[in-house]
Amino acid sequence: MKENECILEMRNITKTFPGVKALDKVNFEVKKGEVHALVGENGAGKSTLMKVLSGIHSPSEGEIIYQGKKVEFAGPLDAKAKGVVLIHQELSLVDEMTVAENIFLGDLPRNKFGFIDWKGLNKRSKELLERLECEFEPTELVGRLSIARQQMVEIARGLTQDVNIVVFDEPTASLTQEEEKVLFENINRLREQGTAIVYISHRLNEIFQISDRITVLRDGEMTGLLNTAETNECELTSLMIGRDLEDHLDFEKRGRDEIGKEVLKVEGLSKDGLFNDISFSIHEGEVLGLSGLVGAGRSELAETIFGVRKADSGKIFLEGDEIKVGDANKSVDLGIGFVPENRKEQGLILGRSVLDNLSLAKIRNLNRYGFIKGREEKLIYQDYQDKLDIKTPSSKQQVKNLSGGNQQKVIMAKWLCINPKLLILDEPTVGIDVGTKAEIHKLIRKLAAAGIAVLVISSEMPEVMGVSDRILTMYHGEITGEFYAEEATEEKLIKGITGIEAGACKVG
Amino acid sequence: MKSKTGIMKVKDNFDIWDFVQKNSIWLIFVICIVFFSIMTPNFLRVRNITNIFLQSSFIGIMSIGMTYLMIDGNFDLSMGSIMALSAVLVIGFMDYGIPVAVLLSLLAGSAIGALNGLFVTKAGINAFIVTLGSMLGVRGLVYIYTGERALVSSELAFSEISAASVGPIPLPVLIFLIMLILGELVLRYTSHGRGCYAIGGNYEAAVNAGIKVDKHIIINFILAGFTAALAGILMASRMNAATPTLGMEDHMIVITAVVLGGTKLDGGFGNLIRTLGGVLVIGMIRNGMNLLNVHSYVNMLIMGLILISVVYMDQKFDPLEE
Amino acid sequence: GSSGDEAAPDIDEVVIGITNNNVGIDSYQTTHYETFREEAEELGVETVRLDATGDPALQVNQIEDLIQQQVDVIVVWPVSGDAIVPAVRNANQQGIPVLIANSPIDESGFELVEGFAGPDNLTQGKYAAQMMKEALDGEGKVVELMGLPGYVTAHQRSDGFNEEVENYSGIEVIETQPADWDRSRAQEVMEDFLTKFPSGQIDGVYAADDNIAMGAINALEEAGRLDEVKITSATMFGDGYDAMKEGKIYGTIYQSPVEDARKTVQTAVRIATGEEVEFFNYFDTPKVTLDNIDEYERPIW
Amino acid sequence: MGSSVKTESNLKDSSSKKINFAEIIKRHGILFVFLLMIIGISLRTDSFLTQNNMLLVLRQVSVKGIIACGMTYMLIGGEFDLSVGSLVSLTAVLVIDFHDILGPFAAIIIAILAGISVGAFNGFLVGFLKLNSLIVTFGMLFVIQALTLLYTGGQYVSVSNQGATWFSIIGRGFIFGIPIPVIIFGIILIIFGVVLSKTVYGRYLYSVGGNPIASKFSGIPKTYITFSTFIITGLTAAIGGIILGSRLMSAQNYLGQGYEFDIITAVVLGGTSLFGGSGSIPKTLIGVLILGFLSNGFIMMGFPYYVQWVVQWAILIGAVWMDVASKRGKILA
Ligand SMILES: Nc1ncnc2c1ncn2[C@@H]1O[C@H](COP(=O)(O)OP(=O)(O)OP(=O)(O)O)[C@@H](O)[C@H]1O
Ligand SMILES: Nc1ncnc2c1ncn2[C@@H]1O[C@H](COP(=O)(O)OP(=O)(O)OP(=O)(O)O)[C@@H](O)[C@H]1O
Ligand SMILES: [Mg+2]
Ligand SMILES: [Mg+2]
Repeated sequence: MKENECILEMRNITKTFPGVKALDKVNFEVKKGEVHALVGENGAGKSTLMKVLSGIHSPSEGEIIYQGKKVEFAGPLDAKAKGVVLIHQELSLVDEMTVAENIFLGDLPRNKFGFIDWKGLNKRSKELLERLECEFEPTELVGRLSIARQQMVEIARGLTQDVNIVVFDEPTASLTQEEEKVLFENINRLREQGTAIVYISHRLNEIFQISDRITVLRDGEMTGLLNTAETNECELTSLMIGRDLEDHLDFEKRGRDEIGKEVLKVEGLSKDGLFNDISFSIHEGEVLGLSGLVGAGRSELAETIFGVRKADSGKIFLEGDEIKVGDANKSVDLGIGFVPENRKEQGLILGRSVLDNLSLAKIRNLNRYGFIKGREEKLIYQDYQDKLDIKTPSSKQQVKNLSGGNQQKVIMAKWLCINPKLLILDEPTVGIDVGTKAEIHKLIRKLAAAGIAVLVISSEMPEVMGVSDRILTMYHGEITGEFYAEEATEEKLIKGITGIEAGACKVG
Repeated sequence: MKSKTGIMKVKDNFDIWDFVQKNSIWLIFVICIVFFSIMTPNFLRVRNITNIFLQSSFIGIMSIGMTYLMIDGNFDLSMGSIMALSAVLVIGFMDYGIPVAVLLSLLAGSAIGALNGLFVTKAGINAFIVTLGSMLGVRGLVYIYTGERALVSSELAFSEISAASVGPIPLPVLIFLIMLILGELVLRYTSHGRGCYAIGGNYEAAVNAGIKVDKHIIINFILAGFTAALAGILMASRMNAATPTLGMEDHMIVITAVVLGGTKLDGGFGNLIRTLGGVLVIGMIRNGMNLLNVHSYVNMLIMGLILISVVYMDQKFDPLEE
Repeated sequence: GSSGDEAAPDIDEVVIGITNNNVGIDSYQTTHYETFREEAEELGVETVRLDATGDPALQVNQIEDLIQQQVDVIVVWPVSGDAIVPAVRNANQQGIPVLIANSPIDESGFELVEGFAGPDNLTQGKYAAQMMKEALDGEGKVVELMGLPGYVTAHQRSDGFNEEVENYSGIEVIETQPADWDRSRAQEVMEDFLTKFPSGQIDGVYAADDNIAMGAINALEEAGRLDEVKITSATMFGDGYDAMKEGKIYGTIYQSPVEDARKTVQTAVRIATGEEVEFFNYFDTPKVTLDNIDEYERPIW
Repeated sequence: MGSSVKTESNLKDSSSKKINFAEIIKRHGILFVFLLMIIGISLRTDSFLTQNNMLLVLRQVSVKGIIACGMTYMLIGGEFDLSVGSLVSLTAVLVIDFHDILGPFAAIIIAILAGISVGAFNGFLVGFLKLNSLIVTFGMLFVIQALTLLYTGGQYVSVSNQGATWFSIIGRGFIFGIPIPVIIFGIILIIFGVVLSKTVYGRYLYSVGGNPIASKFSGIPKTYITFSTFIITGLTAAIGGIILGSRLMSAQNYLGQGYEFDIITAVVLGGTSLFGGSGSIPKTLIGVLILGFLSNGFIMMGFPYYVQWVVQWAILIGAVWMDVASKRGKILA
């Protein structure tokens, strides 16, 4: 195996969509046995570049050289057959089928009679799962696995055959730290076998931990090709966002004695199987962080507070008045906003326009006798498009055509424009680039400064610690700890979220 | 949104409700038998049971095609019309000999199925609209072809196909059961079968995994057309004639039977053994209500209510919790 | 009940099974259905009444079910006169006598059944044609509104009418459309006819029953062309009776579902108790025009 | 943005292409075929393109058109209602039967209440119990039909003294030469069109149909929106039943049977998606007119209605085929 041999070269790739130039003369190369990170802001064109590679999109200009030959893959399957595998962040699994079937879906091993070879199938899957250190059986139904485990199935599927290049598009967004570690081990193993890895992520610490080289994209252009060892976060971010990034997470926090009026109070909220006896409160102008591992039940708790889920028992008070649990419509009237975890499924009406989505919560107050006040709606739209810098060609653009980060901003805007008293943010920065992320963090603090009570759910420890005045840890459906910003350390939080000494620091 | 079992929920001890849900169709089956045999003494006679099987076999044959289709997340409203078309064709072409006539009408049924499949897959039009179009269109063809009249077969041998029996089992029943078993094997042990589950379970995942989704769906539409044609031919043989109004409501009865059997309306789950249960229950109810002399309006009311309760069950039933 | 080989049962042991065509599709069949029950109760015989809802295949099943129950006689109101032949043969083999009601069985089935009881639809169509000739003085263009395609009754009435019209050189059927026994459908079709054929081009309307005639009348009245057109129909309903009195319908046929059902039950009972019956048991379906309408009561159907 | 929208995977890619095909067919193909058809028919029959005939078709489609407005809401909201045909017969029977007992005004109120109640029941099953609307309303089709039959005993009901009531005006009257059913249809078109495009309710309807989950997560009372579409559709069915009853001055259970399929075909032909979240009232008007002119044209040409079924099928196939062929440069890629 020759060192430094370029297995893939993408030259001068340009890709235009109607109204958008997603990629502009991008050069990208990958060598055998390297982990090549691809970074950039939301909408920079990372996913698009990979889709061009695998043949989902054909490039408007440019060529792809793979193993020394000019190629154009017909699609991901063709690419996979020729050794280039793309692993999406989005799960693409059949819930009703077993893990083994899902891994070999589309290529189930058959015996000599043409029937499916169930034994062989399960055996091969088992081997694969063992290699990935997964602790579940090939015969389990995928629908019953946790999201993180499903993600592992997705990864296993990419590795059923010998591959030359594996592309991971934001693989860790829903993985636990433990699983992330296993994933990295696997990546390293692949690298040692000479496989090239393309690794897309917004988490810079991961990039530095795993990658050999980094290609940076900004607004569809390539702004840098770096050796990881020779660069640092500062340089990287300035290449990504085109300016220097100040250490933005260093906010002024409120202390124990500065808290304002109580906005939300939750008392003994329980839901069988999801969370148990949850009590806490949030105050005016306070950012409360809720930290926990995937599956801790934070999202369900948030959904219950907002009212899209019902609880078995417990009470919720808003500004001292008890509110009916399980009525989201009422919650919006009362001024509770909720940015859910899953943008596409829970946050957006993908087929409708940016304008429609942005004003969806507000229009209940934007009408006379039921008729929407079109001009005011438009004004609000412009206001928030401006404030949050939402990149869209027009207000009529279908929201599904925006990049992930801009979609997230639309959802934020949807809630900000109702002037909420309480804003719940569930993983507000998942899949969002550092620049936008910093903006969102600043925004959160600004909202708090304006007197809004903010509940932030995040799996990213620095994020929670960075923005919150106070942090709750959650483990297995129970609250295991409460820390003020000044006393919170990563160590303490980890104890809380992993259940070590659970109960020892439990709050009432 | 995916519903997932929570982490704290452990299911190890026997749960009656769980068991009931898992086996609902067979429980209904038993209840039906008990109810009708108490209500009418004739119900459990061997001849009546053969009768129920015979009557059910036509709906049953069609339900095989429909099960495949519904597992992959589609359905076919045109099956009743295809059945009528093949019935009139098989009689219309009787002069060329039975084998030719039978082959031809099987071909015609499959061709319409293929057409349905092509439009659902290649043009991306919803199965509801595509098969609604062909439901009416094919029925129109039948009227035009027959000049609105019934066609009668001159060939007595043809009517013996349906009348024949192997041992005590009438030929249509035998055909039904053999196809059912074969169909179930294919569902379980071939890539076509597993492909259907994958497509119905998660269409996008199936495409991403390189399953030739269109091919499988078209095959299933052809199968639906084929089974409808087969049922039509057997029906024509049974009546030694074919009327243009044949099978007007059959597509819905077939869908009801399949859903009653527990095949999920949105695909990804179900099998033919369950469908057999659904078919037999519908057959028993139709037969039993005849024996019970239920007023025809009430009969209609009961069928409507059954349909609604079937959907209620479908909604409550989550295969992942099995 | 008992099977056919045994000695004929007494009248109070008789069980009659009937499979109807499509109860509820029109008031004729509904009245028939009810009268059938009443008459049977009157005579003290038991009945099993099924309805094929217009589905020939279902009717075959129902005949099998009736054989199953070993009724003493099976009455079939055929959805299709052809499709029931094998099932009737089956009944025949099981020794259960079959009586055909209202619409005929295909000729190939004649030897398998005891007889037929009901109206003569072919003749009704002919009568309607004769009255049309009278109304138009032997000269004119006629549109025909048929019943539901695929049903024997609809076709027989149409056939009768057209066969008879063949004999009249002056009368021409210029258009035929199905109206499905449905008033609103008939009205729509008539409206379209009226635009297609401007004033003076339609002289007569033949409606397969009064239901259809009423739809046609609605359309004609609205177009202000009722005066130009003579209407004949093939079964009188209550509404049609009133319309005739107002001079809107020229001629129709008095066909009573009550009489039809009674005749059927009586014939069936005679068969069950072993009496010999004639093969055709037509009941009288006379012509009705304004001249003789007062001889009849207003139909309750 | 006209051309194809590519998203995360090749599959979404191809499915969105499909949606696009369908959209183009719906936008242009059908209209094109429609025009051809009108030209074809008018070449064959002189009376087709006359003002009288146009008015006639408008009146003939008005009942189905009114219900189609309700059905448009239904489909945009992502549900189906197959029970409208039966509901037409039920409400027609009620309005006629109560006409002689309580007078026309009360009878109309009763029919409307009946329509709304049945709609509410459907809405309860689908909105609150979350049952599959396609099958549930198909079941309801039988239930309502059976109830109508039990109510009438299968007999015709008629208004006894037709001359003595204003009731027939609704179905038969004219204002300025325009049939009143057409005027009612027009008013309903406008109201429904405006509500859909200009009000919060309309916006919510699109959201609920477009993404029910995200709607819930935006605090939109999805259940009630779904519930309301059934009530609205029930209401339009009742209005349809009343007009039909008034036109015929009599009613029977057979009335309106099979309307559901015609109406859904019309709405979809117009271009409203069966998947929810898109569609509009003007589109529905086009679809309704296509069906109305087809059916009128076929009678004009002297074909029985079932020939129209075949042609309708062929139009659907033809329009799609044309589009697929032109898109891919060859037939059946
Ligand atoms: N099918 C499409 N139609 C129109 N524009 C598109 C399409 N796909 C992507 N784009 C645009 O191309 C640009 C690049 O998007 P891409 O998804 O590649 O960004 P990304 O770098 O992966 O961002 P993120 O980190 O948010 O996922 C964005 O402006 C996006 O709006
Ligand atoms: N052990 C498990 N078995 C099945 N499903 C699980 C399990 N753990 C978590 N899930 C599912 O995974 C998803 C994420 O879990 P949940 O929302 O409770 O966690 P969270 O604390 O909000 O974490 P995050 O928001 O980071 O995903 C939920 O849909 C949950 O039902
Ligand atoms: Mg991306
Ligand atoms: Mg979560």
